[in-house]
Amino acid sequence: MMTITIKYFGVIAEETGKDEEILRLDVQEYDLETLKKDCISKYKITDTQSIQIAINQTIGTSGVLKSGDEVAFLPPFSGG
Amino acid sequence: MMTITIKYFGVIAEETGKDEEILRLDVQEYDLETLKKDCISKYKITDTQSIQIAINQTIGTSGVLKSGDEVAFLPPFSGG
Amino acid sequence: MSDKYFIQGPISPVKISNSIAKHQSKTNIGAHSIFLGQVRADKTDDRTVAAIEYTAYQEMAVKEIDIIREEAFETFDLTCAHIYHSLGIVNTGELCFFVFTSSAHRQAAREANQFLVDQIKERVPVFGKEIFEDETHQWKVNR
Amino acid sequence: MSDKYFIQGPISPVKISNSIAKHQSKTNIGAHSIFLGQVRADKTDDRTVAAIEYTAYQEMAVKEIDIIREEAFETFDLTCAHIYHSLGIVNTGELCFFVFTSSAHRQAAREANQFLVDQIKERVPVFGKEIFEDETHQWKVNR
Repeated sequence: MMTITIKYFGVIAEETGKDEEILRLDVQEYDLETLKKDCISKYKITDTQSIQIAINQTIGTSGVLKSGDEVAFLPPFSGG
Repeated sequence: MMTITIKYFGVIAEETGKDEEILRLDVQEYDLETLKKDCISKYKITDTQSIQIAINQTIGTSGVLKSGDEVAFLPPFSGG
Repeated sequence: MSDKYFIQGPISPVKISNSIAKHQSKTNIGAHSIFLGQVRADKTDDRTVAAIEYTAYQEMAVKEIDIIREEAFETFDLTCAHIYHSLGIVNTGELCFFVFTSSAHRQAAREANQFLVDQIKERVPVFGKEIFEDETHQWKVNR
Repeated sequence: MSDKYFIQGPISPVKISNSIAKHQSKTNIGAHSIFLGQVRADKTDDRTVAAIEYTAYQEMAVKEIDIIREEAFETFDLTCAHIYHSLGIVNTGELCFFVFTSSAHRQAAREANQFLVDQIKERVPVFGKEIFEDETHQWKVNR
């Protein structure tokens, strides 16, 4: 049993209709690419090119997720 | 009869002991170089290399002075 | 601690003068550089921006600003660096971003300020929603 | 009018926040850049600076700042530019120089601010007398 917290921000949160969800998965392995594909198709996220994904608040990590990980879907930053 | 106002600033005013003086000269012609030489020797101004002289609030003009001119002796600027 | 760089709503001019006043006891400082971001009433087609609503991935944003701030102290001869960004609604004409750097000399204060502003805009997960006067909106993109 | 850029004594933080607040109705502004000069307690041999006393050739200084300000507006896409310099005694830790530029975008505000600060330091006849704690003094030289 694997628990993954997913956070959505900005235009992506608007498209998913939620800021956060917790996935409870009865799988042995779940990698980031699969999670990303699943979410994009489930929520029909439009701007897939510009999405950055952070695992546990760090961008650019990839590979196999472990239970307890926090995954964030981030649209382009526009602070300042 | 020629009237020239001379203003002194910063370390130069300290050396001359005055901020301003008015020269009344009974001469036909008085040029800036002569005025400068006269003041430097009269007041024993030490740092002659770094002096800038403004005529009527403009630096870099030279030549013959006319009655009513305002001449300023300026040490290095140190605002800010 | 996740709100150490974030303020709810606009940044008030009084907060800025208070920050400046706090540095008057630091007599090794010769120069302060301040950057302020203000919300513009930009027009898109016939709609005019009335406000920006800011959200952030705060836990990550705070970590990233911490790192950027450390990089600034390593790179520039800084005495102080303070950073504040608004969350929530900031109306046009109000301030949303305040970066304040201090050093013995002006070049370090200036360059560090530019570094912080540019890096924060690029690397920190903050999201601006431009709300138009007609209550429609669009998501801001930094250029 | 010869005192339009000059203030007797230190520049107060409240003057700065008042200046900032005045710009909140200008909704074409997106970025403010502020430079503040603060008097440092520099040491020379065993003497420590307690204050700087500023004097200026005011008629010329005002003309020259007018010219520098015009050059800035010609060169950069500026909305506003405000300049204040202290005259008389400014104690260590107090502010003596305030340059405030505003633009739609940060680069113009920043570059114009740097231009104004650097040109004013170089071209405007202001003279600082560093007064030490023991009441001796020396004339400041900009580096």
